[in-house]
Amino acid sequence: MKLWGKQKLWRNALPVICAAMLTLYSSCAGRQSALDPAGPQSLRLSRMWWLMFWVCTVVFILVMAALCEALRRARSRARPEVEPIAERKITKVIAGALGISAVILFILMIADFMTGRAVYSQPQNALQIKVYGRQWWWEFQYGDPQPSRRVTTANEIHIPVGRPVMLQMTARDVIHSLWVPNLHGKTDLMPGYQTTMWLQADRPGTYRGQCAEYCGHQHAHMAFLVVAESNEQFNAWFENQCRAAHSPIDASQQRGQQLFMTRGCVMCHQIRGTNAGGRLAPDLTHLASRQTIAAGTLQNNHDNLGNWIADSQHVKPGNRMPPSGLNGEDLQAIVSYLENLK
Amino acid sequence: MRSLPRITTAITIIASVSVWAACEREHRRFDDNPPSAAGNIRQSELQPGSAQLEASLPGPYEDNAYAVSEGKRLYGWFNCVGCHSHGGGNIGPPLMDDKWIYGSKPENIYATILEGRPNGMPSFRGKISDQQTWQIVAYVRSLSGQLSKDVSGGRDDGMNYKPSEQSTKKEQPKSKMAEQP
Amino acid sequence: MKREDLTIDVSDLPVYAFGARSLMWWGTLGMIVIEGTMFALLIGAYFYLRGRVPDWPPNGLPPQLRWGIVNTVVLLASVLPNIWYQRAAERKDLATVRLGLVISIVFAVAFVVIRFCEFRVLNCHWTTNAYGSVVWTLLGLHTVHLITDLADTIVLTALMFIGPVDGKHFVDVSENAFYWYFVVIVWLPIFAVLYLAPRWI
Amino acid sequence: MTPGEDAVKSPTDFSDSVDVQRERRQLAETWREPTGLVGWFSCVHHTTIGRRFIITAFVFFLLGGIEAVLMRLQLARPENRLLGPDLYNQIFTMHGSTMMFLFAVPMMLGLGIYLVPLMVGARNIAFPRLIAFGYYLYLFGGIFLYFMFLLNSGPDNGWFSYVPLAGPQYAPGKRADVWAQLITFTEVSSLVVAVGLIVTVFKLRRPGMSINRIPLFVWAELVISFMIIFAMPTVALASTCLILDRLIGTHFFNPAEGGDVLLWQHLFWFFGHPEVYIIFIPATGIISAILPTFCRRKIFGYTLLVLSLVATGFIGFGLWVHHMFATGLPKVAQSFFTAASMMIALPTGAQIFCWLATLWRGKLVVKTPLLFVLGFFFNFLIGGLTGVMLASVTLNQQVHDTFFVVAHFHYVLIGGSVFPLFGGLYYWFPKITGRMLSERTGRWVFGLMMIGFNLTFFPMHQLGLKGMPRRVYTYLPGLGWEGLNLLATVGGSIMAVSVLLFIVNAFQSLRAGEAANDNPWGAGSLEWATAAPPPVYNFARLSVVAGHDPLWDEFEKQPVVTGVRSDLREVLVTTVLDAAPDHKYLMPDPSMWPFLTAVATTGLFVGSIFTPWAVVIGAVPVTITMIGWFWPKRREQEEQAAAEHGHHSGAGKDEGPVGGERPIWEGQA
Repeated sequence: MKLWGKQKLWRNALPVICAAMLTLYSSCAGRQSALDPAGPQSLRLSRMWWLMFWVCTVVFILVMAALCEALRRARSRARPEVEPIAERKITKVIAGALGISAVILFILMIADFMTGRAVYSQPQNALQIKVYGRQWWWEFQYGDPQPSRRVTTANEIHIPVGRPVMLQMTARDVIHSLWVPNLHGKTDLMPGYQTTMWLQADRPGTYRGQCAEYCGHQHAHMAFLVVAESNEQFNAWFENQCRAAHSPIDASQQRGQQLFMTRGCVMCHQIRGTNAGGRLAPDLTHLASRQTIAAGTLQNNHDNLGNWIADSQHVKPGNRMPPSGLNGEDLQAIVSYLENLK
Repeated sequence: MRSLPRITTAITIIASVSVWAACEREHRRFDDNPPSAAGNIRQSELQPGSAQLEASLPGPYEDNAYAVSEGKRLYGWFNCVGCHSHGGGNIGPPLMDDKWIYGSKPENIYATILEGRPNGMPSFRGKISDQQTWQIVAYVRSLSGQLSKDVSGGRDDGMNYKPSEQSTKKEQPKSKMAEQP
Repeated sequence: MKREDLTIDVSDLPVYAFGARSLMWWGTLGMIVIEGTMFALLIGAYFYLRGRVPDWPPNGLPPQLRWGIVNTVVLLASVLPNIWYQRAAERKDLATVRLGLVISIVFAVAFVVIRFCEFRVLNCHWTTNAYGSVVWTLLGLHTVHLITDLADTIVLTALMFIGPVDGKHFVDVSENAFYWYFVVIVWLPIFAVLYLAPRWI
Repeated sequence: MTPGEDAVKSPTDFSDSVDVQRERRQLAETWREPTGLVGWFSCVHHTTIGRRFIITAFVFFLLGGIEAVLMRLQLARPENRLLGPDLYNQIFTMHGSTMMFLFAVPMMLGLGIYLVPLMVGARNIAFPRLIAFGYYLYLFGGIFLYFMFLLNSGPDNGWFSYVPLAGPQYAPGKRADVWAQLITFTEVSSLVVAVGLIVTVFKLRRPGMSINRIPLFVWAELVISFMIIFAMPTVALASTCLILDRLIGTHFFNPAEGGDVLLWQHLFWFFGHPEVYIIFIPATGIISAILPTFCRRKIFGYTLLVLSLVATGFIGFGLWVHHMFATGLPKVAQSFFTAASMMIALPTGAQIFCWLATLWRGKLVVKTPLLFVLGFFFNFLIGGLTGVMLASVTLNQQVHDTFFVVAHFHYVLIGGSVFPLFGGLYYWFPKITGRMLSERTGRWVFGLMMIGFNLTFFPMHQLGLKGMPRRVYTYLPGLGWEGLNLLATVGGSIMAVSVLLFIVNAFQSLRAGEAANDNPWGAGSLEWATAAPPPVYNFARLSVVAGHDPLWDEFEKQPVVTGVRSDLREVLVTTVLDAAPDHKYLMPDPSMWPFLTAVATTGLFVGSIFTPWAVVIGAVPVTITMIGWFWPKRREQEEQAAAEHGHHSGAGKDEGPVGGERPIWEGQA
């Protein structure tokens, strides 16, 4: 009866814990998962994780076994044992256990150094991209010898599969942290510092990244996409990005463009090929070619675009885009204009 | 020990009372629609004399630190710096002194931004929202220490060309028309 | 079980003691360690910031030595009266203690005055740049210690003149001297950092 | 087994002769705590102040818990609009700051204030007025924070308050200053308490309690007191710099003017990491106090345990950079900190092994306190192992700032610290209140907390690995996070129930709980040698200590110290190493001044958020109150004179410890 509480406890807790632990194996896949590596670095990091995981699990089980055995003995015996000879024996056991722990830790440390060497090595012929973290979106600038081809885009980058990409990063306002779990760990973007990291995707796919350093109201909605695709697709995409924006093709779009130029939009946004030259908000030259809007918050489709322009503060309270006050005809016009910016 | 509950209850009462008068300074107003001052703009422009007398519409963000800081950001974003510099003035008149050509009251500044003024001040009507305008108004007034110190902003994270707004001493605005006999 | 069998009679022990035997000494030491840590960290911050910019001080010239040196001399000299009245306190020689305290007050006041000259001729303002900020903070923090210990000494002196003085208060006097030594010793690294480091390192 | 069944005969029972009773009455009169409202603010006995610390800290624990529940509700489903970003950010900041600065540290210090003097057999703590001052500052700091929170001025930059987000440009208003000033309040409070504890342990130990006989809980409190003294000034300095930046425009953290944003992180984590051990080490002390009692044997490996405590204290200062692995510091430096961070697993491991050995060789008596300790083993081991994972700079780059880290440090802080704490509450409740907590309810509390806790935080490991960052007020559907978050929320509510159940249990016991005898568990340390609850003078009979479990070491046969006056608040001061009687010291009387000084200081602190002049103006009342504090009152004068009267021969003369090197009592005993 004395042990009722404890037995009940184990009966309840253990299955739950075990179930929870098992879930670790299952469903690691995902487009924002550290355990679904898509690049050489995240692959190494996930190997490191599994090494750690197994070592720690074994240690955990061993210690728990020792605990249970200790409890079994301590329960059964009539009076405590204290005679010094046995105590000294136990001291030796403890010394041994400590020694083993030290060895394990040392091995893990070595493993960590090896992983580090591989992960931080400098890649060859990397694609250069400048990254600027801003509250609460990402600005990307592709490096290129000719200034005309230094494409600026926002919240979505395309990279060729198998080619390393070097990111040179800094923050325009507060500290942010760039993290694409499927490709690599995170690195901070800090005002006054220029940090670098490189990524590489070994299989095509769309991987989601998110800001990992608390950066204010909309830290939760500061995501972006990395689209890894074949070289041809990438070049096609890049060529398209180099072009100026498409001009309106019908009356409604005409109207939309005119609204864009006369209303607030032009104060912050840039559309290359028009006289909208704002550099304070995402470059919209090829908005329609992106999968998401509002820094990975909404799917880029007709309705979302409309809602966002009409009342962005409802979707992302505190973000820097003021409510446009547009509605009805005007809203439709401006949306149709933007949807044309492929 | 026995008086501990007494004390705590007293504190909670004080606290909950003060919630009613919760600090306007700290509200983060993301999307509210401040009144468009369109009504008395014209007046204060055309008949400044009377405008001085009549009860003037207070700026909605005079006590809101968040709005002031947003105003500061927009002041930079919309390139007010280009002409007014960081308040010291250059092409445009300085904003941190006590001289106010078109009046120092919130709605005067609001009108100035919205309608523009002769000799270069462009009109931002339709370009920036009412809320943004009022935010800029609040910031511009903080430049000459018109707002209370706990609302005005501190130093910038950047080159500091002037003392921060909260350490700017309050100028007594002299409107140009006011100077006329 | 009778309690009289084994007893340790401590009724003859003194009711106060000087130096490391007394609680006060340990308390003071605790405060000294805390503030020492504070100064050490601030000096650390000073060199950290220095490492972040190409030239140091950023605006070129290091602070003038004159007042700094005068200050250091005064401060070092002020140790003597402190040693003097501390010894006297342990002898419970009230007259000497009074005199020593007054003298050390004079020294402290002189130091505070000179310190303000020091601030006046400083080569920067705290809003100039990070260098100015850290210099002012370092100097300011030390000044705060000076002033608090000065006030402390004044109150203690008043007590020595007015109050009925017990042995316990002589302990307080000697701890006061102990704290003053800290204020003096901690100044030397600060002086080196503020005045010499920009010149020599 | 009913409590106290196998309890040793309490020493307070067999000293019942008439003169003893007279002495007790006189002691009670001498050490009496003042009553009434004014009296309430004048109390200086460590049991009173310690109890206040514990209760206040527990209240803040509940507030922080409510905030935690709110956060879990917000995160229960994606794109939830229960709390907006603004409120959520305030709440997660309040939660962190409350739990760290207003619950964990004060709670551990409160336990220390209450127990350390009892465990070392002193009649009061050193510098009791300073301790009282520390309490009021802490209380006012907490009230200040929550008052501002109700005014919608709650800090919203996280408990780490990184610049530039918390700097003048990006944190308008006074929210960030409120946080920074809360730090000042709590740091000053912790620092003065730490000094008091250290001096108590060094100078006020019962004769015979040489350095190698100090109870492990006292060792733990000693170690964290030292850590506080070296760690807390760092964050106090950092928050001061932050306030200066925000208020008078200094440039410590402004890159454009030679400042640096990483300086903040270095300063903050140089405090922030030791902070974790400041919270964890006392918990190990609690375990080392509970285990021997319920294993009915001395702790195994006393020396090793002490050494590992000290080692942890030292290494704890060498790991702060592992909170900054994502900032791209030089890789060499990072490797060093990886090594240090892994090394600290060794002393902790040593402790766990010693406890296992104690269990292994003991005779188990299963009571609620022990259950919590067993729960500790399970939870803390998980937390410790994930800690080893986080020490790896490479793996850290994946899981840093994700829910994996949230899971990790909750396993360390709740599993490693709060579980032993609750064990400790069940263990010492009888001593503090004179009533037993219900064993039956206790087991329910434990069971629910165990399940709730693991349900809440275990899924977070996986959330982190699946890419969910920390400090997000919401998340998008379709990333595979919904289920786990819901699970965590469910677990959170179970945990809340367990805490509520504990409160019910506590109130029931206070009202109609089974009365506890002096030593219900039959424990070995000195606090059980006095009545429950302890009288204001703690001990009438000052028996010499002959081992690190005095009550198990033929306590009744030990010699007794006489000659400490009972008509004055006189205590015996002993030598640092072998605790030989050195001299006597007159403890201060109750006084209102610490309270008044705290009020004045509060005025200064709060004012200085709004204007720098508050420091100058506020200094005046602070100085006045401090003079009032220091200036001897007539009564004190008389007592001091009385104490020193008749000792003119000995007084002041530096004759060494009585009996020279060999303490007199060794000869006699």
